[in-house]
Amino acid sequence: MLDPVNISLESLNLTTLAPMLIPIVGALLILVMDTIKGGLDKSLYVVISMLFMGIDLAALLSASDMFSVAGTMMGAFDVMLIDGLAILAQLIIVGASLLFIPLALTGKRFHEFSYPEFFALFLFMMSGFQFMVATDNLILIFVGLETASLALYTLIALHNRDKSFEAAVKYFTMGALAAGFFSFGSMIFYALTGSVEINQIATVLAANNYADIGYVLIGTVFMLASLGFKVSLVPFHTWTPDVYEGASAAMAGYMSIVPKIAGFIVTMRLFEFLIHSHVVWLEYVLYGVVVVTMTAANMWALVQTDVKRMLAYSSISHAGFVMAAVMIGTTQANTALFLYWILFSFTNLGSFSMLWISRQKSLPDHQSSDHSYNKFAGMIHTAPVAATIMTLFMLSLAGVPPFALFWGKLYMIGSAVSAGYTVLALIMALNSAIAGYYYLKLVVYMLMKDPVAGVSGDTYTRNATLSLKTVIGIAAVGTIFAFIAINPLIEFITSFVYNSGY
Amino acid sequence: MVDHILSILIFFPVVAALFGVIVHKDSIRAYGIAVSVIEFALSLWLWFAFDGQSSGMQFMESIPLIPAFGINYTLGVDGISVFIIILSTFVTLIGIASLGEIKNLKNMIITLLVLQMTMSGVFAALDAIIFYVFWELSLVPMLYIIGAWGGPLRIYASIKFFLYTFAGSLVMLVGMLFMAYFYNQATGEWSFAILDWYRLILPENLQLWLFVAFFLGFAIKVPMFPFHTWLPYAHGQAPTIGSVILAAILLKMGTYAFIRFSLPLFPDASVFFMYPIAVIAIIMVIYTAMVAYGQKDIKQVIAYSSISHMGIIIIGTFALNVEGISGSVFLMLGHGVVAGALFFLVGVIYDRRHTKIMSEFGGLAHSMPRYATIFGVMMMASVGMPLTINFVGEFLSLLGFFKQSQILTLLAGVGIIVGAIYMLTAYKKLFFGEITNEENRNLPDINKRELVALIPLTFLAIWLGVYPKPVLDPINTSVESIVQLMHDKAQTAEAKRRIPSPLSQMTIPVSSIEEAH
Amino acid sequence: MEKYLYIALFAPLVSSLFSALFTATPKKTFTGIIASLLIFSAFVSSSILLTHILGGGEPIHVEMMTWMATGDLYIPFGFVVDEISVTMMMVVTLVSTVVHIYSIGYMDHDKGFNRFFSYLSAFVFSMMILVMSDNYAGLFIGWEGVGLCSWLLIGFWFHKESATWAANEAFIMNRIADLGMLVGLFLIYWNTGTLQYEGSFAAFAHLDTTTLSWIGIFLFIGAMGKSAQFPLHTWLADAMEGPTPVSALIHAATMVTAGVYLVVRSNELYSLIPHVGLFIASLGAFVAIFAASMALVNRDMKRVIAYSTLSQLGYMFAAAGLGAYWVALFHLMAHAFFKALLFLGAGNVMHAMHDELDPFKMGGLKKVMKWTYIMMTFASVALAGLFPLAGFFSKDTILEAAFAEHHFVIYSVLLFTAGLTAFYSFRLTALIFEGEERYKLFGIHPHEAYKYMLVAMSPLLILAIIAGAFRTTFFGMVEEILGAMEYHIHSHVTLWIMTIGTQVFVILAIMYAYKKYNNAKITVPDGTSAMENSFMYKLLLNQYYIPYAYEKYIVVPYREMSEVFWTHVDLKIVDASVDGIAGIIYNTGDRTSAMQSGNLSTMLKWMVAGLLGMLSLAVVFGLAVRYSDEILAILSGLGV
Amino acid sequence: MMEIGLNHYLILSTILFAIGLVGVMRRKNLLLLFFATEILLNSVNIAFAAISHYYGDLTGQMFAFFVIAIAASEVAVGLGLLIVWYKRHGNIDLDSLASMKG
Repeated sequence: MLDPVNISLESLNLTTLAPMLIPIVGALLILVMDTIKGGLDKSLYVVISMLFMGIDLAALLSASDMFSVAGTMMGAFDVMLIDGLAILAQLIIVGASLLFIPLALTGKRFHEFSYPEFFALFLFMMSGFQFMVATDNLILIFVGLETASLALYTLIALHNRDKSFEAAVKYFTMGALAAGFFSFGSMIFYALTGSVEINQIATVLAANNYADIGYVLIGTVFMLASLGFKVSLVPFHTWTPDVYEGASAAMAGYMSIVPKIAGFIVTMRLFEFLIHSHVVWLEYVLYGVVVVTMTAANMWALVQTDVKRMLAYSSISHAGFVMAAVMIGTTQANTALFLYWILFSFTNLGSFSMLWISRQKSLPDHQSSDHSYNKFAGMIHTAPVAATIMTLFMLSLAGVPPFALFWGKLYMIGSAVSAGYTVLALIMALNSAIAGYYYLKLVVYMLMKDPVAGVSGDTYTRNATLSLKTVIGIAAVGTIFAFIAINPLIEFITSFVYNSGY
Repeated sequence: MVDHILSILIFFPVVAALFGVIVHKDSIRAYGIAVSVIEFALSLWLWFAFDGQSSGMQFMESIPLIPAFGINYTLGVDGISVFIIILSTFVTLIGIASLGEIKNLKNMIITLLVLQMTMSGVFAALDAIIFYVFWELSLVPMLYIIGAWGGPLRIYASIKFFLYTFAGSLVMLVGMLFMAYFYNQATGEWSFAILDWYRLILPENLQLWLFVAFFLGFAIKVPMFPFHTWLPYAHGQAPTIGSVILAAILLKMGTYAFIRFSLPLFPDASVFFMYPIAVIAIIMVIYTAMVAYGQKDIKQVIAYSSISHMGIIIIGTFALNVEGISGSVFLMLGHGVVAGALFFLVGVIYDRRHTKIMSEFGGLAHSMPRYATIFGVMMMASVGMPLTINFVGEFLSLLGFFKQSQILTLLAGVGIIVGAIYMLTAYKKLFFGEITNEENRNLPDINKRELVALIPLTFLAIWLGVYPKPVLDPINTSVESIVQLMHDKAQTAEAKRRIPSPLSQMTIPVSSIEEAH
Repeated sequence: MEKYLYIALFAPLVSSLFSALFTATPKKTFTGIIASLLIFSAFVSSSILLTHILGGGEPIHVEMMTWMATGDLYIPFGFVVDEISVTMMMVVTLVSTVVHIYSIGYMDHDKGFNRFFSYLSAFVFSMMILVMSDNYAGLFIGWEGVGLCSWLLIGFWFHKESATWAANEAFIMNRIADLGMLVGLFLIYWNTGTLQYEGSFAAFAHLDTTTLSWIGIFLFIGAMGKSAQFPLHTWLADAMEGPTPVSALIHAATMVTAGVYLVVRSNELYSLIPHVGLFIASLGAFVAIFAASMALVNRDMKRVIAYSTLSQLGYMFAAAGLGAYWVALFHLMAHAFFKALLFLGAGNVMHAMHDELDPFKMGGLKKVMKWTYIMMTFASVALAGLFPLAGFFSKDTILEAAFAEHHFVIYSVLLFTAGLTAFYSFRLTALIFEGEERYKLFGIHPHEAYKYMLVAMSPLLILAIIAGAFRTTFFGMVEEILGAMEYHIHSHVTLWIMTIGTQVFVILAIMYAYKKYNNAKITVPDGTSAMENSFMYKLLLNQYYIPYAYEKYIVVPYREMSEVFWTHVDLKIVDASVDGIAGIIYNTGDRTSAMQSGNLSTMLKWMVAGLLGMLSLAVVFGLAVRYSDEILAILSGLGV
Repeated sequence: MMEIGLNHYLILSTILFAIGLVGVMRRKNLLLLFFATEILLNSVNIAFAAISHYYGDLTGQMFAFFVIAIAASEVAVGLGLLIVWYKRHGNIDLDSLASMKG
């Protein structure tokens, strides 16, 4: 007879699991409610989702309290790893989701929101991302990643347009390939070290002094390819513009933030120990990838005719920018990564929401695509407030002070300078200048062109409701008054990042 | 309240602009004038409360903004910045007061008030990042002014203006971050405070690199050859008010920044780069004057003349002695008044004829004698006639640089010749001769609203030319302390020699020889 | 006394501003009268100051207020009335009073009557600043101020293309010289620490000669422009486009002599650098003969007088360059009187002839214009330097000085020029006043000028006649400040021979001129006579082709270069490279965006390609690490 | 008779992975493309199982199980999308998925 396995509940440390479990509970609840009584209004599900996110947030905050007292926690057979990165990333994930969900309460009716499954899937996806960031076990990362991704594919497809299906299929196929890369990469590390836990891998590799550097590199390549796909680094970015275009604007905004932060956390966990162990190859390759991602994506964004595609390319470029932090790998750089991403999420969600509220059912003659630039011509005359807010978001994205993203860029470039990457800092600065052009192009259309005859102001706000306006308002306020929050943010993030050993 | 006068000066216009959104568009002009009068009065109060004898920063305010990264909201003015602030409020006031009937007047006035904030902010900021914030932010209203009210090429011009400056200043931002990093290395603290940076002595090769980084940002703003090509487009396309403020204030940000940052932070690099920059400045002076001569559009003439004058300002700045730097600061004011007025004047005929091509005119002195007179006065001020404001600055700038290089000064001095050539030729084309184009015969002479702008500028141009002392004295006091700082910080013997200490007695050969006798 | 100083200085300013009030209104005679009265009051004040100085009074020095002060530089608005400046003040205020009154008549029918007086008085004010300033910077204010007024007045009839062109030419030419002057100022400041006359003069003594020479040269370049010395002389003849009273006041009596004043004022500098002085003298002598030669054939009455002015300025520089500063100043004064008279007379003629300037189209005017005839003849005699008129005393002294200093070349040139002067002066009077009444062919009915204009001219007439008598007084006054150099030829015989010889030479020239031009056969030249087709005649008439050369080799290339700079360099190189960089970035984006073909298969291939690319890099790197020792060995074998 | 060692499994896995990659790149039919991705994932499973056995550690096999599970759910989602696409367009050709580009 086998001995009964005795594991005390404390050692499982289930509190570490709480933040991930809460959305799952919420999702299940929604599904159950729908089975009991179908045809409930979407607002109910929105509120329920928000409720659970609120609880999730509370759980995270208590976890962060515990972290600041006790430091890094392990749990659930040491699979869960709640350190500063995990908490910060989860905060961003939950925060962005909180801003996203109210966007479902549109003025017009949209297919996807009438399904309760949408909200359930959304909550599953959240939980998947939360798992992904809160572990250093490659298996769990893989599982979290795929849970989230599969839900995401479905969410995109639920938008129920031809383009959304196309986007979902493309994303799905490439995602499957990336999953293959990830598992292959994990396999190599497992083969080399006999472990799938990142800190174990690091220990073993350090112990044998990177004897099999060639294989380490090959494993790294597969990991980089897979994670590069997730955070859309060139040349693994090709899905991004198409998927963003196909998905609803709100979903695109969400996708530009949450999946990527999850991806960045994994890259930080996996690559920074390699870089710190002087795997210079990785540093060079990352350097190259970062520069190419920033620059090339910027150049492609220049030539776009559709604002949404432009924003897609721009978020690729931003991802490249942030990836630089991973490469630099200092505490300041990692802090900058989080700071940047928090500020970016406000601004980018805001600008995608602006597109979202101007979503049209049919395409007028003068537009070549749903969000083509000329749709916004002369917006200042017909919808001055909306135009001003959109201008604000564009300026912030371009890095014009004192708006939110400027501070992120400042700190990011500052961290590059402090770590001795002066050339990289210059490249980042110049790329910001190039990026100025395409953001400005929208500003130019809005402020300086004459409106197309017969276009009235409500073109831009026909989808707006109070909740959408609130989200945009929060984003706008966050963008303008970011400078107040920078200092507490930096201090908060730095302590978390530093105490996690990054 | 006087302790916070700078913050009030900065944020009053923008708060007023926000409230301006509520004001009905028929009354917005009165509102704009009222706000700018108050703003101007506040700036006069600043002058009144300013102690011209003190060389340090005054009305300092400091609020921690991002202490974790050493960024504080620090303000303060000295003799160098205080007058540019006053000039900016003044130009905004007369600019708003003289605004013609344009479309979207309300947007224009709100934009101008926002622009006013950024202008006060740049010159009052004593923290590099705060400086940078206002510096960049000033681009936005200007972009809107050029792009929304400009000529046919307005969009090209405004984007070019924005991106060019933006690119340059981002490089400058990297420089600032490096500076802060170096400060951090040296002291263990993060700080972007300019006054803290002043205390740093940087190794010479580091100075060179940082100088170049800052230089790019400033040079594009000034604009210096060969980074100047955005300016003719911006001026050519901008509406009158845009050109006026651009020429009068925004360009001064670059030259001001040279004095505030480059010189005291990098004295050795300043000496190292003195000759190359002087050569660039000379190219600006002569080459752009010649280009101005080749123009067909009167506004382009004035635009290129601005570049030419900025060359003299740069020369004065890099004289690295009290005479030259004081002169260049004064010339900033002078050029602000004069170029501003000239752009106003061009606007006057543009309003009447909707063309700026000189060959369309001729003989305007017959139909618009008063206009011709004011134009004449301003033209003479522009070519540096003594007893006008520009002469003081040009004279001192060139005088200062003469100490550093006689040949180069001689070349820069050619500016007074070529300047006269394009200006007189343009004046002749516009005003002299018989009226050839019948449309010009019955043009109404300058009207009251336009006089509101031009009379004060004319008065200033002459008053400060005859009696510059009230302005020159405080400038001199502050410049002396900067030069002293540079002298103390200079490391190489060359730099020590090139930057004379203003506090030690000037060595006049007379005294030394008499003692020897 | 200071009060008179201020009256002398500011009365013209008040006058100018007062007249300026009425510029926009139609002609008001009282502006002219009040302006004249105010200038007259300046004249009276100057006279009082003169008597003060003559009476052995201390020079008056006032410092009104600070102008510029920064660093070690301190420039006040300071004014000094000493022997030199009071002389200039007298000349300036006297001639300008006369010209003001004269102009009331001359500008009678002009629309811009009030404007004219405003400009004219402004000129007087600038000139007063120029001569009264106690420092170089103040002098420079006046220097530029007179340039500005000269621009305004030459271009007074701004509807005329030629007038405005001439105005611009004058201004720009002067600017070229002003740059030299400015550099001179800078040199003075950085070498002596001050721009005050007193301080800098005191310091000059301790400076090395090279520095002093440079200062002297640059200051003189300034003087060359204002006094229209070769090669900056072309503007003066063109400046005759202005109204004739302007020519009389600015381009004969006062402004153009500012250069001489500068050299005289800086005598302490120039006396230290005689080699520069010699150059000045030589250039002066050259200009004297050069200008006189052009006057010989010119067919424009005013231009002839202008060349004569130029020639006389050459005399002054010759004197000043040789160290005879007081002689230069004396000739300046005497010349102001008779040259202004000559111009004003020419103005009368022009009025009478309806602005006709060609003396060949006149003739026989003495019958209708008796007083003008008398005045112009006396002025010409004075100009020719016949005893006992003013010109004799001043010009003869210059010749004596040249002789006494043993500069015989200069002396002979100047002597020869004296003959030329006599010739062209009387060529002019003969053509205008004597002979047939050729004007009748052109249907002109000449008339004498207003009485009061003639009365106004009379002081000049008197002074042109008697000014020579002041020679000793003048010498007594200025000897202390300008050096007590009384030039005496050692042998009395030589002196007499020289004097009489000169007189005879001059008289012969006059007689030749009368013989040639006072006869009935004179007709309006039509370009057919042998003389007109001779090389020399053409050369002289075309002013040695210098204006053409300037036009062709300076003005046109400058214009073309400007055009090229703009259209090719600025637009096609500088701007195009900026746009080109932007274009490259944009086009790269445009071309490479094709990689986003939208085809899923391609996208997957890109992913795999990225993977394989990095894999190969990894393999290369891995191999390189594994075989690093071998690679290093090979590399060192290759000598890297 | 050759002894079958770990390396052989790894090589087999790699070969299968390469085949999968080629399939992913070459296939124009969406369904076949999905098969290729399945090959990719399953090639890794072989390696995981082998390595797990080699180390005597169950983690690798656990990973393999998870991969299988994920592959299964992927197929579910993928086929769902594929069916919708087929309903709308009547084909499952990769080249028809190109309405967005640039």
